[in-house]
Amino acid sequence: MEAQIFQLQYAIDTFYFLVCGALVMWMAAGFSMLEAGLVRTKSTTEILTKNIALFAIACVMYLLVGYDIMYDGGMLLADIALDGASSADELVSSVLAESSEAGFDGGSVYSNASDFFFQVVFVATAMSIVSGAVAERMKLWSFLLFTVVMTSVIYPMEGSWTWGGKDVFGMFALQVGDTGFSDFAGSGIVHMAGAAAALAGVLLLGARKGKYGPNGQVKPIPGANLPLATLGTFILWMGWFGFNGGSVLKLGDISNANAVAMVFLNTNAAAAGGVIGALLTARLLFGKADLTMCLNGALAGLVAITAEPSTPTPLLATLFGAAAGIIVVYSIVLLDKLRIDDPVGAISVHGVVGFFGLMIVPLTNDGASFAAQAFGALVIFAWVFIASLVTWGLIKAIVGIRISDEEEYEGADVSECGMEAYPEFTR
Amino acid sequence: MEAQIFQLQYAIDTFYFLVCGALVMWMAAGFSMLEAGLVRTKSTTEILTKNIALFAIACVMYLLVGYDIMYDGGMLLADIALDGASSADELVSSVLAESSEAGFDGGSVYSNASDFFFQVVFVATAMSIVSGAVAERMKLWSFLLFTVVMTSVIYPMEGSWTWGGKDVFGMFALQVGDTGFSDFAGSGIVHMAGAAAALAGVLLLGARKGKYGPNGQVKPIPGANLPLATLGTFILWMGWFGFNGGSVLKLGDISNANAVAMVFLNTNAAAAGGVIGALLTARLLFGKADLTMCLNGALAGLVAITAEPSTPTPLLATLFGAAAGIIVVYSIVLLDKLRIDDPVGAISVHGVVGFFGLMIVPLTNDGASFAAQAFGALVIFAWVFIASLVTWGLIKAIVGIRISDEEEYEGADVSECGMEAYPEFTR
Amino acid sequence: MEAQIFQLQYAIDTFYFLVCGALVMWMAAGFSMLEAGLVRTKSTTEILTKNIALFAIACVMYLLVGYDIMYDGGMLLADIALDGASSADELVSSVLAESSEAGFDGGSVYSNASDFFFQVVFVATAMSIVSGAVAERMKLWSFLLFTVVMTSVIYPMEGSWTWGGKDVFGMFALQVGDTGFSDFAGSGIVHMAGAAAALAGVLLLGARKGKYGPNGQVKPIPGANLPLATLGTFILWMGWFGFNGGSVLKLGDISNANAVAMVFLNTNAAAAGGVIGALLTARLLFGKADLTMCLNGALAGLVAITAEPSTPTPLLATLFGAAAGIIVVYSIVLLDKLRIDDPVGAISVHGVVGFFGLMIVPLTNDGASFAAQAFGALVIFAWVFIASLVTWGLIKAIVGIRISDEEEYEGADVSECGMEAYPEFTR
Amino acid sequence: MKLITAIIKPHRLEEVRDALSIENISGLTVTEVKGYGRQKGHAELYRGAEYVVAFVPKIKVEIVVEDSIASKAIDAVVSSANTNSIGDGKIFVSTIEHAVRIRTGEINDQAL
Amino acid sequence: MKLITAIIKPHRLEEVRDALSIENISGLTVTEVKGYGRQKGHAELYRGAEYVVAFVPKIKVEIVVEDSIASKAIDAVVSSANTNSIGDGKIFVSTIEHAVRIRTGEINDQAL
Amino acid sequence: MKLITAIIKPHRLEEVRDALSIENISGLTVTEVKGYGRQKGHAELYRGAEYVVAFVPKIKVEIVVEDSIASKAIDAVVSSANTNSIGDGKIFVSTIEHAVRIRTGEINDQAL
Ligand SMILES: Nc1ncnc2c1ncn2[C@@H]1O[C@H](COP(=O)(O)OP(=O)(O)O)[C@@H](O)[C@H]1O
Ligand SMILES: Nc1ncnc2c1ncn2[C@@H]1O[C@H](COP(=O)(O)OP(=O)(O)O)[C@@H](O)[C@H]1O
Ligand SMILES: Nc1ncnc2c1ncn2[C@@H]1O[C@H](COP(=O)(O)OP(=O)(O)O)[C@@H](O)[C@H]1O
Repeated sequence: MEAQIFQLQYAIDTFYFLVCGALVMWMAAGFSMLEAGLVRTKSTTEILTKNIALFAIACVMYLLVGYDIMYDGGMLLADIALDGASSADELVSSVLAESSEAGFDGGSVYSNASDFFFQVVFVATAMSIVSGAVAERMKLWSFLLFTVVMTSVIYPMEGSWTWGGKDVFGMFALQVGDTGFSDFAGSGIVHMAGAAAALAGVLLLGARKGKYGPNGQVKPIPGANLPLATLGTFILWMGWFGFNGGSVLKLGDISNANAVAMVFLNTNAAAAGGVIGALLTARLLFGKADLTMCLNGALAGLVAITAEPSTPTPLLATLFGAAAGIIVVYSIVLLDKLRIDDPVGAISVHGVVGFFGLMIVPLTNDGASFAAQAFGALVIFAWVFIASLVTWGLIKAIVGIRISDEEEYEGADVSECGMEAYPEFTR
Repeated sequence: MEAQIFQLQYAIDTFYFLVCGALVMWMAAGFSMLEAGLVRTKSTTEILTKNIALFAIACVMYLLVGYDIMYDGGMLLADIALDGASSADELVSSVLAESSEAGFDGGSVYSNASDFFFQVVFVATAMSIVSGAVAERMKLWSFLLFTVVMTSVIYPMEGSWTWGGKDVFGMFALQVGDTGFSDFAGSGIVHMAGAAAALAGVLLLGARKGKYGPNGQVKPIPGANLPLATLGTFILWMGWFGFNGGSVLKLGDISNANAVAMVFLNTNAAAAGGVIGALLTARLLFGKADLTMCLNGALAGLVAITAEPSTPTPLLATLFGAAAGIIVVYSIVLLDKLRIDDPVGAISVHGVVGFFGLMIVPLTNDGASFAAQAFGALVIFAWVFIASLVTWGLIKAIVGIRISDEEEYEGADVSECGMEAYPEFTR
Repeated sequence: MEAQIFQLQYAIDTFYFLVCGALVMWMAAGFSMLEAGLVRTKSTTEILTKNIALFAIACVMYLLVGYDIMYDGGMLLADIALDGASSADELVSSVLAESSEAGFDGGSVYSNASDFFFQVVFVATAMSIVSGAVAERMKLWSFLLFTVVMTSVIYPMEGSWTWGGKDVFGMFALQVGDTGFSDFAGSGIVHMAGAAAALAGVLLLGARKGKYGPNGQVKPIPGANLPLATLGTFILWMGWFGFNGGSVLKLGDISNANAVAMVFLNTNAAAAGGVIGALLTARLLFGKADLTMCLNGALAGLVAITAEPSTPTPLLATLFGAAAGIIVVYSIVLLDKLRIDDPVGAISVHGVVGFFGLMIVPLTNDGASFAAQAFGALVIFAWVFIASLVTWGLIKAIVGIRISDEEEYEGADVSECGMEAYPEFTR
Repeated sequence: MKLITAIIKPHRLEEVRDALSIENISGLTVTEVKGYGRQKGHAELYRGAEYVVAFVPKIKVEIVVEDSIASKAIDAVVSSANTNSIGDGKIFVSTIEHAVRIRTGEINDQAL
Repeated sequence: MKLITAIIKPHRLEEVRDALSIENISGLTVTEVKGYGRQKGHAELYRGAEYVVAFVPKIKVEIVVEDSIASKAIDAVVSSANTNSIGDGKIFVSTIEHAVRIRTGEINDQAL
Repeated sequence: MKLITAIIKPHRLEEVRDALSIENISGLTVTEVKGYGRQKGHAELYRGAEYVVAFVPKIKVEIVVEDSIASKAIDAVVSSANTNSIGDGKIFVSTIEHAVRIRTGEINDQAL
């Protein structure tokens, strides 16, 4: 009978992972729509191609080597079907043994395949952040080359130091417990990391033609399709329940089920706070209700709560989200002043607010310290930024990363994909 | 061992609530897309802004006061993390005590946080109904002001009388059991309520410029983007499984699991019936296969079954849906004749059909009587309509609710948001 | 206590079916968006109408007769609410008896209503495949007439021979076990079947005006809205987790939960492989990164793995997907050379690759043989193709299946629906 | 024949068409254009960066008429398009030397 | 030089372009327009309310040619755009006094 | 008065407008058009089938000016639209006999 209870717990926890993983996979659609809505018509096909291709590459590279680097999950996942057991029966008995040892209230015991499925979609999320920032001017194939490196090495390395529990280059530890560093679902490990890679790319790439005037004016380039951008945001909002909710890692007892519920609640509250923070800030600064800022605000709220969605009260989660919504508006304006051209605001939303998310963890989680959070952020940022800079630099030197001016005027859709997104509408 | 079974049951039921809640949250995207597709291009950014902002406001206001008014859930939700217990262990033991008392087959025991999460998205649904009906001519900030009142007071009050189990102004009871009134998932409490608030707004606001000719002609204003409207409908259809399915309130035993399955099945059947009913009715009346009517028909089927999705046979659910699909077409045509300008058909879909949904409950549910259903509908409608009329009226008197004629010609996007939805396409 | 464990198992398995079913229902939105994005603007409203109407018709016809033909589920589903029991209590005891007999690790015991819900959305999937292939030139009402026949008879018949376990016209058996034929989630039974019906329709219908030049040139007709097509693909990708994942049929013990997880993982891997296979093939053949081929590649990967997503290793699943992605590109080009005009590539994606999917099953599943797979494919194809040809032929003879040339120039939206999809944009 | 080209505000199109109908002029061709003139576009902020939406949406109406009714047509357009506000638009008149109706080959006044 | 303005049915554009090519005329400019004339738009019902889609989609083709080949060009358009049905469109001819090729500064016939 | 019609590359519009402003010409009307000429569209493959995107996106700028400043205006357009590459476009000049400002009824040079 006890065995059957463990079997049910295993089934529930596995299913919970799969549902959450499917929601995170769905975020790929969200990033695609958000980015397709915020670029110009003439770069839309290309950004869509980048998004679906990067997702595919992330899945394959993480399967081939990334998961092994990060979690020692086995190259090529050859043994994952039976979690390494030699037969289906042996799998059941080894799982039951593991469950007995962990105890009903202990660590989560669930299918390795569901674990990989949940982890792999996180890699794709980190990479999706990059595509938005370098949109409309980067060569498609150079971007895909970077994707291969990012998803097979750069991200798995820093993931191995934090969630993977390995020492940073064998030198020191960064994981929770030992070190006071805590990043529940990845404000830093996923989002700020993605933004760091994006920043490196943008610095080497330069701004879109016509984005900044000769005398320092910022010339806006309005996104071509705001319904798509809004849809993308809602998709991400929904997918984030899986992103954060699944990061509790266990559902199958009262404490954990309640924690998962709190995470859903706080995730939603922070997003709501982010919308309101950004809406009001934009109203005060610009005099209008700026939809694109509302969208970025929602995402900022989500990114901010991601580092710790389980301990804040819902009210605090709302306020954290609101603060993130305010920060993101200022950050976007500031980056434009610095001539860092980020068509979708990814560096502000995921980078600046990702860092903010890490720094507020100690406010509600005693296990984390400000110093450790700042240090952890620094390590992650430094690694991803430098490794990305080197990678982008090599790609730039060998095949180039930027399309020609003529191609940029005509639009990346024609030069990179040979296909317009809306061929029938006049531009 | 028994405790572990209760723990699993708690986990399952909590997860079920969270999944259903996430699906209902997803309905916010559905309303946004539906409305963005059915208004004109020049009001698209504004309707999107309204939709995301109203969702955020609903989440915050319901957290601050609404949930407390409706269910005594505690102002600000300060204690929700541990369901009021002083420690995590105490939470477990108090939950187990509660489960023991309820018994395995008894009332559902699940995380309060998941309950709030599920409830809060219902408020947003009610409010989303309003935004469509007042589209293209209402001031954005006036609308958001109304949103604050609706989501913190008007909806929670009537919710407290029905699902909350409180007496109507301390005078009489409306909840199921005592009174013969039954509204399973909210045909009346959510949908008709939203439509009542919308109707009050529309009456004070008037029709869009150019919608009705001087001699009483109805001039159609075609929706600008039917793929978006269709997408929105499919999203709502999917989200509705959470809306109705979650309203069974428990999954974790055979009877309830079977009831949840019946609800999914009937919800789907009613939507299908609604499409066919509206498709054929529009074909007979207008001679063409009117897509927008199919969409409204699907939603009408869903609204109609919402008051009682568990007791009808699937065939009956299909027929109820079909009837709703027929009704909605006639209702939309009639409202236009009455010069009640509702760009997306929200008052017909949610109001007229919401009422229809309430009135068919007694056909399959012995616990409900026609008289009680009619009386309940009246109470809800009267309260929401009058309270809304007063609120809209005050807002109108103080800051105005309608944009100027010039702004309306140019489009609310420019005047309210300073941003076009598709800036590159010529209009 | 044991009873309670069975109750929980029943609840979990039922919920798992419902969640998977909702994901498959969601695929209807995916097909709609994919097809709406790949046709021309002037046929968009019509394709949307077809999609929502076919889904509704499939739900109703399968409820009325299809489920009974396929699984002896009872005409009209009259008794499904209590699974045939006379009272709620009797339902519980009969379920418990069934569970006892099956044993904890035995066959799945779950709500019949959830079974119907899961099955019905498969019918709609098969039918959705048809609508894309005959787009832009078929009469709407003729299509809907065919939908009635397909969903009430043609599909349920072949479904009854395979998953339903009945003999083919009482002559011989095709189901797994006896025969070496295996089709886990329906590469053949659903996808190739849909494609066979589509092919029959396309042959009787002919190509769109202007698609093929007098000297055999193929003139491309670019899809009007690639963001929609991409969104549709992502929706299908997500929905496919339900399609394949639910086809394990049981979640509630370790072996099955692990199998479900493997199915999710392999489904995702195959889709990723499909994208990469198609991306590179199109790059080599056409010199550009062809987004529409990436989309078809993802779907091809998904179709290919559907016949057996549980036994391959993840690496193999990726490779199967990649092969499917390569095949689909060649198939699309070839069909165009043969002047088989399929606007969305449905016959290649679902038909050619569906067959491929069946044929690779024996590589990883010992229970299947190449001969049996080929024979099964032949039986399914022959039945669906011939029955469809007869049905389309009759409809053609009686009411016609093709709109007039003039209507086609103007677009099916105006002639069939009287409504443009984007009325404000100039074409 | 004369070609009367009128640049008008988009929401006056229906009035202009009706005014022309009254004068029995029922052939015209309409183009969506953007205009730049005294009526300045508004300044907007997109994500905090200011820009001027320089061009204002307008409708161009082209009407070819016999010489004799040109002035009636011009008057009809002026009175129906006028809203007394900046940006109401302009009318430009030029000569058409030759006209053909494609379907029949009829020419000049017969072709209109 | 002459400016030949043809208002044609959208699906005849390819034929017209090909017919002009045969006459060695390979410069032209195309605009999407809506036309109003004898060919009436169809009446539609949107959600039960009737309205007339008054304007029919047309394509405007503008071709500037040397005087000497104007009539050949007109004939080419007439024969290629003709479908013998109402709404086939019109051709209007007017005079261009001066032409410049921006890239080279060449003028008049050299500029075409 | 003269009507100066310039067919230019879309991304030169801002420069052309600025150049005209310097000459104090601030009224103009812009249309999105597609051009066919020496600058050939590119060949594309859509799902493996080759086709030529024959028409290149262009912007048509129409400027009505007093006779006296026509040549200044032409020069301004030529110099600002020129990128020295094929497809830079053309300028066509014709005569406008009459002009009206709808709002005030002012005519001819006063109307511009
Ligand atoms: N010189 C011109 N040449 C061509 N079009 C012009 C000229 N001046 C104005 N227009 C067109 O007429 C429209 C209205 O002109 P504007 O100067 O704004 O106001 P008004 O018509 O009241 O004088 C402009 O938007 C532009 O499209
Ligand atoms: N007087 C006119 N001035 C300008 N355009 C006209 C005129 N008459 C017709 N047109 C254009 O020519 C098109 C075709 O004309 P119509 O009268 O419908 O048919 P037909 O060409 O067979 O005479 C119209 O849609 C309109 O765009
Ligand atoms: N004969 C013509 N009549 C009308 N428009 C023309 C003519 N020739 C060219 N154009 C327009 O001018 C544009 C540029 O011409 P093109 O021959 O491509 O290059 P260039 O301007 O360098 O000579 C074309 O795209 C077309 O819009």
